[in-house]
This record gives sequence, structure tokens and C-alpha cells, in this order.
Amino acid sequence: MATMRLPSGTYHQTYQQDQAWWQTRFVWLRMIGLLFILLVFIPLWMPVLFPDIGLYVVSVANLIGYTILSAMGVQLLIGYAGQLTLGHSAFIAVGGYTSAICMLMFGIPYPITIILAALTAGLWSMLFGLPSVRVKGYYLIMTTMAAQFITVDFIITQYVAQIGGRGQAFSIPPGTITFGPIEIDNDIKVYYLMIALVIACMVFVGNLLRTRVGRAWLAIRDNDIAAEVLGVNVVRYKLAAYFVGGALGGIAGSFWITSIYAVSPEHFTWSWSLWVVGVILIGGVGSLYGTVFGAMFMTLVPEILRFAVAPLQPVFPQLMTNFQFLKESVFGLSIVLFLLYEPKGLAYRWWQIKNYLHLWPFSY
Amino acid sequence: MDIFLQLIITGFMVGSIYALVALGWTLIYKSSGVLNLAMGELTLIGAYVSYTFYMWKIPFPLAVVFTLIIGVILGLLTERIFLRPLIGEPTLTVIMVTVGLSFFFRGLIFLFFNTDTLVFTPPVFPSEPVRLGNVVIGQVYIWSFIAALVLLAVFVIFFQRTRWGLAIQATADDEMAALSLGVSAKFVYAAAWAIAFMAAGVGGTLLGNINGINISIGYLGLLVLPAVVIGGLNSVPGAIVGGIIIGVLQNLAGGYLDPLTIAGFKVFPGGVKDIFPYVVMTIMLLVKPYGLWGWIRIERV
Amino acid sequence: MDTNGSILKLNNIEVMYHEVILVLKGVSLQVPAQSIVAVLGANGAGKSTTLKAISGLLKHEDGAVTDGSIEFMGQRIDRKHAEEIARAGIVQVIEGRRVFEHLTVEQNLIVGAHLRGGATVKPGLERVYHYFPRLTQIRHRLAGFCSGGEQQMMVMGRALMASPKLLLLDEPSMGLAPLLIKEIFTIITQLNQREQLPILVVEQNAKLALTVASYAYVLETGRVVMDGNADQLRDNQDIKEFYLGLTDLGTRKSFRDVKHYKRRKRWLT
Amino acid sequence: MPDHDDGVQLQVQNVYMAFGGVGALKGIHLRVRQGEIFSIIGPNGAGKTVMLNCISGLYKPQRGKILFEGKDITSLRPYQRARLGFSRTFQKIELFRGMTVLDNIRLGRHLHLHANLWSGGLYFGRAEREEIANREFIEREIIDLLEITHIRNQVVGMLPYGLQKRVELARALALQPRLLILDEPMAGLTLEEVEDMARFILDVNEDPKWRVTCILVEHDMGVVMDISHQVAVLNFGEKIADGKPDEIQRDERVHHAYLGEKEDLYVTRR
Repeated sequence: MATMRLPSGTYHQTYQQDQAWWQTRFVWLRMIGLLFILLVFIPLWMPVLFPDIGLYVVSVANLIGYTILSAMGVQLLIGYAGQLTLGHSAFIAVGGYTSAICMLMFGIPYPITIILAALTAGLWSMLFGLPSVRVKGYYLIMTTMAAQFITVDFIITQYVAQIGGRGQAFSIPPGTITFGPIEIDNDIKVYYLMIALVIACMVFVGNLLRTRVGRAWLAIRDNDIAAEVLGVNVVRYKLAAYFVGGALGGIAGSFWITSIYAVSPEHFTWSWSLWVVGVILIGGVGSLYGTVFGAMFMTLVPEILRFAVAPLQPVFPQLMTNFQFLKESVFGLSIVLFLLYEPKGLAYRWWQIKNYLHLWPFSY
Repeated sequence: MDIFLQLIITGFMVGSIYALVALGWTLIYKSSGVLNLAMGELTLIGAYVSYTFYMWKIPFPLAVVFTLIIGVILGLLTERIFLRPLIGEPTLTVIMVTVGLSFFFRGLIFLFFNTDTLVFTPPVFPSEPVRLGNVVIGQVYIWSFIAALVLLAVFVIFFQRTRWGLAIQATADDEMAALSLGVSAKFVYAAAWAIAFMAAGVGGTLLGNINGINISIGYLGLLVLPAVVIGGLNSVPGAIVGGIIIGVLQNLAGGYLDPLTIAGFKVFPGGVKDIFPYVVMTIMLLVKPYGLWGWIRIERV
Repeated sequence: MDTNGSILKLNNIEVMYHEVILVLKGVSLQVPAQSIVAVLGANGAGKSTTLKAISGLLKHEDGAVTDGSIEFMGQRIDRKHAEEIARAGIVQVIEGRRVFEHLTVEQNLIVGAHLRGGATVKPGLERVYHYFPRLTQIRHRLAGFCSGGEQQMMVMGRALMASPKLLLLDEPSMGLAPLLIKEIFTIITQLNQREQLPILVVEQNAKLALTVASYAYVLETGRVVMDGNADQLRDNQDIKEFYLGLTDLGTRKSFRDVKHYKRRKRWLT
Repeated sequence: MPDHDDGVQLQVQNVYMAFGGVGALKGIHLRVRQGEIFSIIGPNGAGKTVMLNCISGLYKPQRGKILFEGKDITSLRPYQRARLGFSRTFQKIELFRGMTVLDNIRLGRHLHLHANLWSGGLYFGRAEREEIANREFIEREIIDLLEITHIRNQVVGMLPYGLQKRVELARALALQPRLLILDEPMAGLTLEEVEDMARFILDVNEDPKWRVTCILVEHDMGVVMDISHQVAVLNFGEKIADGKPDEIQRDERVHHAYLGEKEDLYVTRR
């Protein structure tokens, strides 16, 4: 994406200023405002001001956060390193199970299990990244799909999920997940955890992208031959991308177990893998903001659909029973239409609007 | 030994149906480069459509013909409405559109038919099995096998002999050169989708006769992917051989590995049958990155 | 040049790629009936683009004719699709010997007759094998396994199968051995003389092109900078210098001397 | 050629390469001396680009050896050769089209930076200092030298062809190479751009700060004959001549192999 034009009157005297993230005071103010909304308004004031829907909003925000975390690794792999993947749920699952097993069986504190989950998922992802050394494009899609089916539908379902001995469910008793002295037992605490993780991951990935590691990924994505000639060890950086992508998935999985009572393979289906790819496509491939926009779109549309259908229920009683199918088909259609009419994603549109407002009212 | 033979033969026959669906898939990929993840749903549609016709007391052969016709119409519509505007978009976008389509189709199907298993009643094929020595084969399998073979033959002749068959292959080889000779790429894409819908429709109908119609037929689309990859994405004979290989291997895995207990230790508690094609495919790709007969792209700079 | 009796006329056309990059900045040229016309110029001067604008293949590469018009036998064709233009009788042999690798030689030729229907296949094949006897021996070989010269013959034969009224040839000599180039150009002359087939040929090899063509245009960065009868051009001083390299090196300024000042001289603009 | 080894930087020994049975290179020997401009010429399809790809490691020759400063590098991957100081441009521009000019050049600096997953992710501190020092180097040494100051923040894909060629050279130079491989740098340029390009090549070749050895494949005989120290002529995968530019211009076999007549040597010129 092209660089944003600076407002006139702003000059840079050092390269440090020129390479900084928030380049004007206005941007600073805006970011602080955003942080206020995220940290104070939504979790603390919303439930008080709007008791009816406040907590619901927080729980939807948590779902959005989970989607962002899930999609971030996919964004890194597809959007930045150019490695198509349709099996990311596998690594989210590895993260979730690692966290759960470490806490329940070894009594390791939750914050540490997040790190362990990231490492395990990262390494597991690297294992399935190995074929990328030899195969490209569509064949790579197939091996990532294999990662999904082999990991979730076979290893986890048949072996890992049996450890607890109670069928496939791996229940997490209340009070298991603690962050130091704080027990994470309600949506608002989950929300704060979510915000912390999302910001940490975004800053980490954003930073990586402006150093040589990130540029090497972009180079591999755009033109791997030229990248190799410039001295980029393509194999190593591809595997590094798989590691970081998988680790982000692991963090997502580790986070998600705070919101559910039992971990089971059904939480990490192939549909979720496809879903997160949809998130980055709709948000915008190769844009961190795009991941956020996409996650909001993909979470809010089904929620809105649910509200839209509710008033019709007395008239068509069978509608609610079939709602799942209706939702699925409307949702599928909306993805298709979105990609047909907005193929560059929401982030691109956002960038256009921003540039427009930036120059308004003198658009020259 | 008898069990082994039994498994091989059944696998071969089911595999021929996979081959049929894989062929439709390959065709779309070959001519327009679209990786179609909605193939399972196309198969489902075919199965439900022919079931509906059959339930309207239309004779089975005629019901199949009608299914083919509906397949052509749906194929043309799908290509025209959803895929054609995407020519020139990044491959991932196109793949995701097919994913969206698969959600859309699946949702619609279950909205109309619900998720219960439907069975062709009265059964189309006699349930009395045929005995070959000690091997027992249901007549459904034999007829399905024959039907699949006939259709495969028709497709192969179409590609080798007819004007449009050649044109489709030419477009797959070099779209620009084909265009320069007046071959309409749009028509080729539309034809590919129509044929894919037809192949999937017949495949779905046959599978529906074997096990009844439910969502499991939709998973066929996922089974077909390893089949075409093993054959090499853009090879017609590859799709056929790949389909049969997957059918046989899957049956063997189901028969011998699912579950497998060695010395009281459960090596495979179950579920091998479903993922086996993917394991084979991954190993295969590591050895031969372009499948058995896939085209190897030479990178030129 | 005589404007009547031309079957193809390009009037001051402009071509843009991706709606931003202007590649042709006003190109006019004409092809008289039954003649061979050559377009000369450097890499990237816009020769291939001109051919693609005529045959309609431009649209396929996200390019468009944004100004001017192209007329073929009195009809505007610049808005038409490649398929319609091919049906009208303009067939382009695109650069780089793009054969259908996974089809046999004969199947390649049959695809060429796609628009003309089954009845023309047999006489068409006979005609092609008459001009390119070498193809007869390899008719059942896969096109991908043929040599460069055979592939060039194949793509030209394939175009003939479409019974063209105007043949567009893009760099037929590229990458071929000198002997083969001679053979190909002899056949080009034969096709023109025996079948009265008009041919528009794009070539980097100016000398070769000027021996077979009767008229030629010189393209430089998207403009026609010179045109004339082939023998006139062969004697032209600038053509000699820039395309035939006939001046002796002593009088030409060396690129070493350019080094520390910028020469602003432009020729012919 | 007298056979002495002094100053030989790159040696190609009996390299053989075939694609699907068709020989593209049939036993080529080349010797490139430190600090010279070495041109490879020949008709299309003679194997020039294949030769360059073998030298830069994109293809591995089926027979023969390639030595760089006495060390056998035949089986090194391209990125390993980049560490030795190889850098190249491509016949069809292979830039990262969606990135800015600055980012393209930054990529050329990959080997001179050291951030890893961890320090890069944290950024502040080491990685930031490194990035800023790097930016200074690029601005001072590369952007200034190649006169592309005005376009440094533009997206490469939108630039005119001639400037893209220049950015590709900039990216190759950012590597601070010791051996620069240029595949048709003049193709498609206007005369003025050709002059600029020739000037830049001479600059990096002669300036004591750079002293880069250049291997050049080019069709523009004027440029080749004017700026090269050595010229090798390939024809159908075989080397038919090798020598100083004026020797090549007198060589009967070169004239013969190209088309048969003396003046035809310049047919390929622009």
C-alpha cells in the first residue's frame, strides 16, 4: 500500500522521525483516544451505561479479539510471506491444548503456558512448513489442509483428547486460569487479557515488518528468485514465517480457553481455518489494520443477522431451527459478493477514506 | 486373502466414482486455474437433485439425465455470476469465493432438505449381492463402476476428438495463443464448470445410492483433492488414476488399520480411514512435488 | 503511400496499460492488400503492442486502445474482442513460439481451424504440410518436445489453418539459427506471393525484414518516427546508423565519453 | 589469450547445461579479471542468460565448475553467493513491484543488517539504531549516486520502465557487491537513458570506493564495444570468440556466426 502523505508543514529532520510510526501530534492524540475507548469506555462504562447490552458488547469484542489473534498468523503467512495456508486451526488447537494440558496436568501458571503454547504451536507449524521448501502455490494449500486434518481430526481427536478420559471434552474447572493473583472468571477480565494480547502481538508483528526479517518475507512473497539473489535464505525465512505464524495461532488458542468451559476438537474445525482466511481477504491482504477490520466484519455480520431474524420468529417458527443453515448461506453469499465488489478489502477502502479526509477540503 | 481382494475391488469401484468427481475438478483447474473448494457441495447438489426427481416417480435413468441438465444450467450460472468477474483477481480471492460458494450451497441445501439421511426408495439397484468366488460385491457398486467408466470414456473421447475438447486443452496450455486463434476463453470456462457440475452430479447420485444421501457426500470434495494432487493437478489421466488409488488405499486403511492394536497397545485408535488420503498425499508431494503427471513449471528469469 | 486499397488502417492510435502506462502515443500505419509490411524498432518500442492492439489481445493484458481507430476492410475493429477479430480474418502469431505443449503437432494445427469448422480441417492440413513439409514427419509428436524451428513452423501453420485474410507475425526470427531464419523468411515470401496473403511482420532484425517487406515503419518509444519503401529505408542515413550499424565506429561518439556530461541530443524528434 | 592467473576473480570451467536434451551451454570456459567489465554477447537463444544464471547460482550446471577467487562455488545457493559479494539485475525487471523504491533498496541491504526475530519484534534499541544507520547509508551512497532522490518514496510498479531499470541497479548496488551481474541493462531504454546507465556502470567500476567487477550481457553493441574490457561471444551454447572489443570486431568467426556479413554485427543494435 502506498505511503500516506504527510500534511503540509510537517518536515522531518532526522531519519528517525521519518521512520517513526505516529508521525504527527494529531495521530498521537487519536491513538490515545482510541486507547481510552478500548481500555475504559467499552469494558467499564458500557456495562454501566447500557446494562442491557453492555456485557453482550464485551463478549462480542472478545470474539473479535479471538478472531484477530487467530487471523494474525494467517495474515503473516499469506499476506506478508506469501505462503498460502488453509489449515491454521491446527496450530490454534495445538496452542489451546498445550495451555490446557500444562495447567491441568503440570500445574504451570497460565501466563507461562501462553508462552509454551506459542512455542509448541510454532514448532508444530514449522514441521508442516517443511513441504513449502519443495512445493508452491496450490500444492502448498493441500499440505496445509493435510496439517489441519492430521492434527485436529486425527492426532488431537484420537489421542490427545482422550487423555482426560472423559470422551473428547477436556474440561477446564473454574478457577484454573489465573493471572498472578487475579482469577480470570468473567468477560471483562477476559477482555483486558484480550486487549493486552492483541496489542502485544500487533506491535510485535508491526515491528518485525519494518526490519530486515519482515522485508525478507515480503521479498519472498513478491519474488522469491530476486530475494534469493539478494542474499535472503529463502528456506530459513519461510520456516521462520511458519514459526511466527504458528506461534501467533498458539497464542490465540491459549487465549480462547479462557472463554470456554471445555476444550474439544470441535472448537478448531477446518471451517475456522477457512474463516480466518476470509477475515484477511475481507479486511485486506497484507495489512495489519485489515486483520482488525476483517475480524470485525466477519464477527459482526452473523451477529447482526441473528438480530435481523429474531423479530420474524413468531411468524415463521421454523426459521430459528433453520437459522444455522440460513446464516451459513447468507454468510457465504456475503463473502462472495464482498470479494466480487471489494476485492482489495476493507483496509484499502479505509485508506482511501482517510486520504480523502486528510486532504479535504483541498484535494490537491 | 479374500478380505484383501474384497477391499481392493470395493476400493476400486468406489475409487472410480472419486475419479469421476476428480475429473470435473481437474477440468476447472486445467482450463481456468481455479482451485474449486466447493466440489463437495456440487456433489451434494447432484445427489439431492437426482433424489428429488426419483421421488417424483421419474425413472432413474431419466432422473440422471435431468440431473445432468440441471448440472449444466447451474454450472453455467455459477460461472457467469460468480467466477467470470474474478478473471485476473489473485488466486486466493478466487479460492475464497469458492469457499463462500460452498457455505452458500450447503446452507441452501440443508434449508430445503434438512440434515437427515435420505435413501432412494424403492432402491434403484437390486440389493442382492453378486458373488465372484469368495468375494461379495453389491450390485450398486458394479453399476456405479460401469456408469463411472462410461462417463470417463465419454470425457476422454470428448477431449481427444472433438473441436471443443481440443480447444479446452489448448486454453489450458496457453490461453493467449488460444485467444489469438479465436478460441473463446469465456466459453471454455463456462464449459468447464458445466462439465464439473455434471460429473459431480453423477458422482453424487451414485454415492447416494451406495450409502444414502447426507452431509458425508459433501466430504467427498475433500477426498477428491488428494486424488487430483496425487495425479498431478492438471492431468486428466492423473485424476482418474488418483481417484482410484485413493479409493483403494482408503478401503485398505479402513480394513487393516482402523483400529490397529499391537501387543495390547492401541497404535491407531481409529479415524485413520479419513485422514489416510491426506497422509499419502503429503508424503507423495515430498517425493514428487508435482504429483504423478503434473506439469512442472520451469522458472525463467 | 497510397491510402486506397489498404486492408488495414491504424489511425493515430494510443494504447494504455492498466489505465496509466501510455505505451503507444499515436501510431498510424497501413497494410495494402497483398503486400508485406514490416514494423522495426528496439525492445520496448511498442511493436508487439501494436500487433496486439490490432488483434485485440491487448484487452487480455489489461491494455486498451484509448484514442484513434483501427479499421480492417472498412470496419472499425478497435473495440472488438480477440475472438471476433480472429473470426473477421486477422490472425496473430504471437511472440515466443507459444505452442500448445501437451497436444500433438497435428492437434495444434486442428485447434487453429477452430473457427472455421470441421470441413476445412483436411484441406487446411494439406496446405500447411505443403508449405512446411517438415511438419509431416512429426505430426504425432507432442509439441512440447519439438525444436525451436519446428515450433515456429507449427505456430505459423496453426495460424494458416484459420484461413487468415491478414497475418500478423511477431518476431518470427527470434532465437532461431541463421539457416532456419532464412527458411522461415523464404516461406513468408512464398505465402505472400502464392496466396496473395497480406502480412504485417514485426522484427528486430531490420536487415532481414527490409529484404522481404515492401514497406516499413520504424517505431521508437511508442511513436512512428519514420516510414517508407523498403529500398528507400535501406539507403536512409539514420536507419543505417541506428538499425544497420553501417557507420564506421571512429566517427561515432563513444559511450565512455558520455560519462561526465549528459548529452541532450535526440534524433528525429 | 595469454594464460596467466593474476587478477582472475571468476573462472567458469567447462560448464555444460542442457534443458530437456537440448544443450544450452556446451562446455564454456570464461575468465573474468578483478575490476574489469566483462561482456557476453551473442544472438538470442545463444545461452547468455543461462550462463548468467549458472554464475549467480539459479541453475546448477550439469558438468563443469565455477570458481570465485579460487574457491569452488559450483554448488552454492544464490544467497550464499550473495554473501561472497555477488549481485545481479534481471533481463525482465524483477523488482518488488508493490514496494517503494526505498524499501526495494533496503532489501538489497539484507546481508548488511543483523536484526533477528526477537530483536526485530521488539524493535526499539538495537534494531532501530541499525535501521537508521542503514537509511543514512542508502541515502548517501546509493540514492545520491544513481540520481533517484525524487522518486525514493514512490511505489516501484508505477514508475516508468527506464527508472525501474535504474532502481534495480540501485538495489543490486545496495548489496555492496564485488561482482555485479547485469542482464541486458540497456534493453528498452531510450538513448539518453542508455547513456545514463553506461555512466553509472562506469562509475561503480572505476570509482575506487566501489571497484566492482561487472559481467554484462547486452545487445547494444555500441555500449558493449565502448565500455567493456573483455568480450566473449556465445553462439548456440558455444563460445566462439573471446578478447578485447577491437579484436572481437575484427574476428571473422564472429561475423560469420552472427549472420554472415560484416555489417550484421550491428543488426541487433537497438
